[in-house]
Amino acid sequence: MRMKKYILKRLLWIVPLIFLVQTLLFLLLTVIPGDIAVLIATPNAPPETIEALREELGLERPLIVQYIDYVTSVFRGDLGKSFIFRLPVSEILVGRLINSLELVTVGMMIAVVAGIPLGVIAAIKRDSLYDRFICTGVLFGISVPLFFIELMTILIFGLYLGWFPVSQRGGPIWTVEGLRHIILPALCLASICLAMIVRLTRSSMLDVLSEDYILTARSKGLKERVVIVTHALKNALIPVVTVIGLQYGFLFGNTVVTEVIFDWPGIGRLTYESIIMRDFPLIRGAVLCIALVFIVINLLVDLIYLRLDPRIEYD
Amino acid sequence: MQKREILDFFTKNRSMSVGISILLIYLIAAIFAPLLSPHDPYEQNLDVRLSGPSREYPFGTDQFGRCVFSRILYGARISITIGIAAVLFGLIIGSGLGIIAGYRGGLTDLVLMRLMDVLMSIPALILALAVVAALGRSIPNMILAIGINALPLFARLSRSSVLSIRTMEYIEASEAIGTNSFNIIRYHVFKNCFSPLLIFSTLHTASAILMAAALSFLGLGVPPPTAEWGLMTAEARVYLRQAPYLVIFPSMVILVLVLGFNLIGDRLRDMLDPKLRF
Amino acid sequence: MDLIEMRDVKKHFPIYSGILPKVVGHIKAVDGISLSIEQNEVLGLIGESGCGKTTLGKVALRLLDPSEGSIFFEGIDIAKKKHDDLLSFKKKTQIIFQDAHSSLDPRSSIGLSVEEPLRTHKMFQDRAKRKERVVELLEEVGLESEHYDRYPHEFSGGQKQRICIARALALDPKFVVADEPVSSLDVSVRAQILNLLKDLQAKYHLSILYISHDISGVKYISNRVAIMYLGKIVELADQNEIFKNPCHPYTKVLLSSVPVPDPETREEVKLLKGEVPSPIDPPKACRFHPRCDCCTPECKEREPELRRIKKGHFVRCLSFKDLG
Amino acid sequence: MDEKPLLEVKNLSVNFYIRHGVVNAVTDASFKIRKNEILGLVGESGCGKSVTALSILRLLLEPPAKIMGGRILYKGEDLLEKTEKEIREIRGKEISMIFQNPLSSLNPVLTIGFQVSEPIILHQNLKNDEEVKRRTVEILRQMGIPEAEKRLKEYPHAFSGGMRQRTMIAMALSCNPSLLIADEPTTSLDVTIQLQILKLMRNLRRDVGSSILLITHDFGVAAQLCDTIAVMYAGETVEYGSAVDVLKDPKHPYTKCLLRSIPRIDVDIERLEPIKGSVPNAMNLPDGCRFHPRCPYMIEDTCEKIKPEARQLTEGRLVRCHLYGR
Repeated sequence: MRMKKYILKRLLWIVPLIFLVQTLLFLLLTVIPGDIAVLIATPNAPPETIEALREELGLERPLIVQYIDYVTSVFRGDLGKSFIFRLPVSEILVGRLINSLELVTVGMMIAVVAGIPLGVIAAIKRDSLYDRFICTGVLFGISVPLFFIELMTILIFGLYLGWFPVSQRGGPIWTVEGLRHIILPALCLASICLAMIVRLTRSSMLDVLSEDYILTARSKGLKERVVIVTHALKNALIPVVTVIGLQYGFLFGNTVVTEVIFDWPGIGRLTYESIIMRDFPLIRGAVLCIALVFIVINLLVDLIYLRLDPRIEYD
Repeated sequence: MQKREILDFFTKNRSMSVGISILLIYLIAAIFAPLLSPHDPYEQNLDVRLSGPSREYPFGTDQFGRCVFSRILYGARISITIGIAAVLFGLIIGSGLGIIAGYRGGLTDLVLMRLMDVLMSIPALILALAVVAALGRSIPNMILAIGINALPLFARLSRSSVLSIRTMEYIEASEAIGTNSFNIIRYHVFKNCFSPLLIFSTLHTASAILMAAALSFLGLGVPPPTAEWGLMTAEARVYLRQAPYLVIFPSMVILVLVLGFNLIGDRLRDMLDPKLRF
Repeated sequence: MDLIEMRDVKKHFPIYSGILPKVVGHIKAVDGISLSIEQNEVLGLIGESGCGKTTLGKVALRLLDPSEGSIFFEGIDIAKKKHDDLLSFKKKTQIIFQDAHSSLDPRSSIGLSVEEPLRTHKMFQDRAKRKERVVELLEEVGLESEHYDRYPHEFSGGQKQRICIARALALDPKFVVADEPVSSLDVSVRAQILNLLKDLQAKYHLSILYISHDISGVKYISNRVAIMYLGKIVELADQNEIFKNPCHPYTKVLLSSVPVPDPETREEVKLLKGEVPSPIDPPKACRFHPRCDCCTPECKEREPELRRIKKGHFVRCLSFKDLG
Repeated sequence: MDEKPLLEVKNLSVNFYIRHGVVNAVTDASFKIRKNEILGLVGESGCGKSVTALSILRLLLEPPAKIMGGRILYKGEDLLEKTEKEIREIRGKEISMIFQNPLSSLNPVLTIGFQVSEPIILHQNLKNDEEVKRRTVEILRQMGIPEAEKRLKEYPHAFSGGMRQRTMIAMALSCNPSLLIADEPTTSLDVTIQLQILKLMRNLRRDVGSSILLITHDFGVAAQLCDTIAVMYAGETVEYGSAVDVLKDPKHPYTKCLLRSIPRIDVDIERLEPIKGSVPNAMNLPDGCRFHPRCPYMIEDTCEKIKPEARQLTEGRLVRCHLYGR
């Protein structure tokens, strides 16, 4: 009962949150840049052209009217029309978003599947050679610029060895081509978030292993494997799950770099291109769309969190 | 501290000393760049385009024949400035808001933290891109774009430290004496928030530098021909096969600087506040 | 003369719930307590965890604002005063907490901690004089002047509690609330602190509200003892009276539950049935009735008053028949 | 009296190697427990009593801990020489343990039913889930948990302090162990609940015939429950004897002083006599007798230099003090 209320509360907060994000984006991408018509017109365009553009974009209306129009139309599912593509923004976004989700999710899965065991091993064998090795790896993982890893990956696996294609999406992920295309960008993306997950799993596991209930479990005569898997891991994963949610956002940000480098037709590259081309409706739409996805993912993570931790207070 | 003690400290904290040495080297490079660099970082010499490392050009030359080593030295100024300034921005404004929210509680807390939620609900790099898209490319705008992302993090951290400090009995003891809120914050809260904020600032400087590099790499940071590491890497991308060193040198330089901050931050955390987790 | 008198003091903590937070209930931590403490008197307050004794102590010092009732200190009601007007009250009252470790700011030196009250109340503006006073206080509680510049982590638990006591004494208070001051200390150190408190009380004619669940400790230090159960005082009497002649059924069970360090007096003691009910929704009428062996039908109907059964001995029980 | 002991700890010594140095947690602990006996191991915090208990089941984490010497004989076999697999067979089945803080000792994310049934599944050859469940409910009911069957699916946080400790005891007793080690089982509980738990343990000895090693800092609890008492100070057992002897006629100055320094409910005391100073730091223990800096009976030139050995005064009564030298 209380859990349902909590979920409802979380769902209800999404509406004002989206509204506030919209407001922020409106301020940032409509008010601050000033006269968008001047910005997107060719440098020496005659005043009449700019005037016509302004008319077409509805920029001559007072800001407050534009604001209300923007906010309400978004809730109707209308994100405006792209300057450049001359198409409704929402139409452009859908396919791109799916491509990005695919890339980010595969990356995240790699990071989780590899990261949690590595973190657990490091914690169990604390201060051993394994632990040192893993910790050093983590330190490099969080310090290396993503584009460096990616360029080196392209250089080695793509250009020198030629094992994998290094640009474009190769179709759906379940096809061989699709898999071959996604493997390098997803691995690169995973590597930066892997470090965070390993580090957190390790420290969280170390905390849990020093708890009294682990002692209780051992005192029952349970095998060490059972103690670790049944008693420790479930507790240790609670903070890790929260961080996975936040890391999703981190990956969604960094996927811009990945998509640009690997020429991946996702929403990150779209955002980047729309910024370069000053396609403000498209920028607004893409950023809002990414924010929405991130909000939803965080909500899902919170729900998983509820399942994991029976102690949770739903306030 | 005595000389002996300082020496002792550094021999016992190897990772910390490595980190500090890295920072010192970068600082020296940044401050004395004009003295240390063998060439003018912006001087083009098309005769020696894309030539590998040599005695004359320690890190080789780029597509315009500019000395990569000199450009890297000058680049240190930009990266360090952006990293530190962005974190200071987040630290001062963010932790200020966090302390107010945590100490006042109630509606103030609710409103401030919900606003921070809004900033948090856009992935960091995307928000930075949006800010740059709105304001245009320049160093101050980059600082702002990266600093805004740090705001909610610092606000949350300082708020939670304040909340945990507030429950401590020494705050209650101080209230029992009749000390007013202002003095309690000044004497007790600040002092005890300090170490988590210091640790987090150091670690976050590392991410700020990485983010600045990513922005520049995307061509949305500083405008060319500025000698900036991310931008240099981006420009070298086309020559990846011919001249991989053009990518490797500036990237490695970023890696080592970020590593330095992370080493210091990690060690600080172990020493001051082993329970903290970022 | 009464130094502090609480009249029908209540402290209810609201519980919020719902999407737009609204109050759905109250934790009735302190639910109508009248208690007075004379000058130069130690009143022991005994109760099990969750009975509201700590809340009462904090309300008495206005560290928490009472929901209802009045608190007279030296004849003036301070229950409704604004916080800014409480400075002179706070100067005369002090608190000592259970956990000396967390009641000292880890980043302030001992000197700085002990002098905080002096600074707050702008006494001894002269630095040297102020330090002199702090050193005097440290010596009073059995520490040395060289401890002035040290930090809390360099001290043992007992020493930290001494520092807290020094800080509490800095302003020459009249009334001190001691909330479990020895519970977190080693057994062999407890007696030191108990004796110190006893000596200082006698020397400065302090009034102390001594809150504890350690019944033997309360017996040792108090002049009068109050027993608290679920937000209410159930029995109040002089120290020797209450231990010799406990009248409330709860008091009887509570006092007999204390294990005596004498292996030859092992009696089969009556166990208390059930668990402590929730202070959110306490039992109607007598709060103890669901667990009481002497429960009569009347006990489930009518709320007993705290009535006087002999001079200075008060009991809140309907089934108790005054024989004397 | 000469019956073969169930458990005998002989000159146990345990160190912890931490970053700042070496902690001598236990240096010389010796005591024995006979069948059906309750032994109280009494001492202040940091005296090494919990470490001793953990060493018996080999539950100390090595490193940082290291057992430096001594023997722990259980039914005549040295537990310290057993393999990991052999000791696991003993844990929970032959010897089980309950801890001080019943909340942190129960796993917050696993149900009560799961946690209690774990040792049953592990150590008892029950045929099916049905039987395991029956046994789980039965043991919980025996420990006085109302509506045990309904509560199997609940999580520890829904239980009150007393109920949690009952659950812990149920878990420890589910396989009818020969020895129960109870590490401060009532310290975090209120007196009325403490009484219930003590009674539970007394019944356990009566009904099941288990021996109990009760670790406590409270002489009251020890007096009410124990047959024999071993007093520990700074890693050493300083006095050992029957409860009546030790509490009525303490021999070691530490026991004497400690008994004089505790307020009592049954006796009116005008003034307590505290022990001076504080418990020594286990990283920097005094030479000679460890109690000498605080001892009112200190013998010059002897106590601060020579470490006293445990001497037998009468049958089953040992004291480690120079005052009782030959």
